[in-house]
Amino acid sequence: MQFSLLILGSPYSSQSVGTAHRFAEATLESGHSLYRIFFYHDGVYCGNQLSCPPQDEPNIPAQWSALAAQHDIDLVVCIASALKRGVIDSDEAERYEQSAANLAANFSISGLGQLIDANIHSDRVITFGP
Amino acid sequence: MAPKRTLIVCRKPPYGNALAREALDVALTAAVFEQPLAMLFIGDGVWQLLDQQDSAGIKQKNHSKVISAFPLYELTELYIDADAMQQRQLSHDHFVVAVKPLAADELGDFIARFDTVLSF
Amino acid sequence: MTLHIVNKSPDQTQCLKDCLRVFRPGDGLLLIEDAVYGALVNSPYAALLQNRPLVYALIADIEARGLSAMDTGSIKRINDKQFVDLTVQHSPVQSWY
Amino acid sequence: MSLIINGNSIGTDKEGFLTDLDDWSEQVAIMLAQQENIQLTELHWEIINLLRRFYQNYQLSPAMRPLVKFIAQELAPEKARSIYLLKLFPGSPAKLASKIAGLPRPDNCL
Repeated sequence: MQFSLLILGSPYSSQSVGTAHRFAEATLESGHSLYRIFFYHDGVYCGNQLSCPPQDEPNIPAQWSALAAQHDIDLVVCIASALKRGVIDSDEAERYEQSAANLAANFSISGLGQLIDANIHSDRVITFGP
Repeated sequence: MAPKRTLIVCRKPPYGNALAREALDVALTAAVFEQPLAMLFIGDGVWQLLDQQDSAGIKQKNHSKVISAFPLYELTELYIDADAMQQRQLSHDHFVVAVKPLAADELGDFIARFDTVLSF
Repeated sequence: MTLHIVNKSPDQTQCLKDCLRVFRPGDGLLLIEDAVYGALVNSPYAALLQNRPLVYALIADIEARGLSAMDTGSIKRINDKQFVDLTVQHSPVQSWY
Repeated sequence: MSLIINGNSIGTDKEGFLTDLDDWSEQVAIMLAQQENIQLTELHWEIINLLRRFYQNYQLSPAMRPLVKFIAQELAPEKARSIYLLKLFPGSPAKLASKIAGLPRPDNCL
């Protein structure tokens, strides 16, 4: 089956981000595929590559990046949620004349249409609430 | 591909948490992409529908104004938890759009008719 | 049949109560994260959840919270892969938080 | 980026959307339109004013479909067509007209 995930929780604040990550790994281990992981609401902080956790805690943005690279999964942070929370890629940084960008590798920044598209193309969309 | 029947469930009151508003944005986007969509307001989510909201004082965008645009986006499949309405002593006159009431014993069957449930 | 996923403890939010209002015979209910406290037989909410078929709780969350040795009665403890299986077997899947 | 009007500088982003929506005036609209090579006529103003009303009512910058529906409701059915809007505001009419009308940048749906 093809899955997409909707992630709403903030990394390091809500366990739900970790639950979603374990769920993502378990879907792949069970032979399913992940079409897209859509980060919305505070979930967009998962795309902040400037996260600097202590060495004995997971680097959550890096974990998602690695999972995406390994399994070719589309990681999308919602542009409307992300920009106002200061998660921004270089294109948007230029558009809004910001001095830096911080979107983690293998994430892209895009609109809510990508969530609608994920729903169309997936057998299941599972929400991980904050 | 067959269109998927999608339900957005709104359980949060407006303003206290951005999720209430973000659910509306998902609905507006689905409408722009011409995807069939219904919305169900349950529990405290029914407070979202009140007219007379004036959010200028808290410097937030007005939730009810966005909901009042729903007919222009052809978002007309709007349902409400009749029990939650009754508990809060609300009537349809209080609401900014027309919503169809669902009794407690109808809610479960109603939800099960959809392929995807996005809950906010 | 719908799968309901609840992630908050019953004392924390209305979500378990709201979920059970729409729950139908044949639906599945999965308790994750803080919701697993509701799985205990000694929980004040046991009457709502015990002896219903198709109620599950995530093992990792039970273990993390030091509840492994406590009685979860009729509630089935499942792992992450079984969580995935539940979402395959049910449609739609609704999260309550 | 900025526009200079009567010696005052008015901030816009790189695409010409106003930084502060309160800066909008008819004169600002004329200048924003000029940047897009549009000479505003009465027919343009009709749509611009309607867009401002749309925003006042709904606090949204409309997508094409709801805008067309709103025009049908408020103006005339023969103007409620994307071809008509494309003639006045070539390219992406809802976005372009919203910019000239001093509305926020529409949420990027795609």
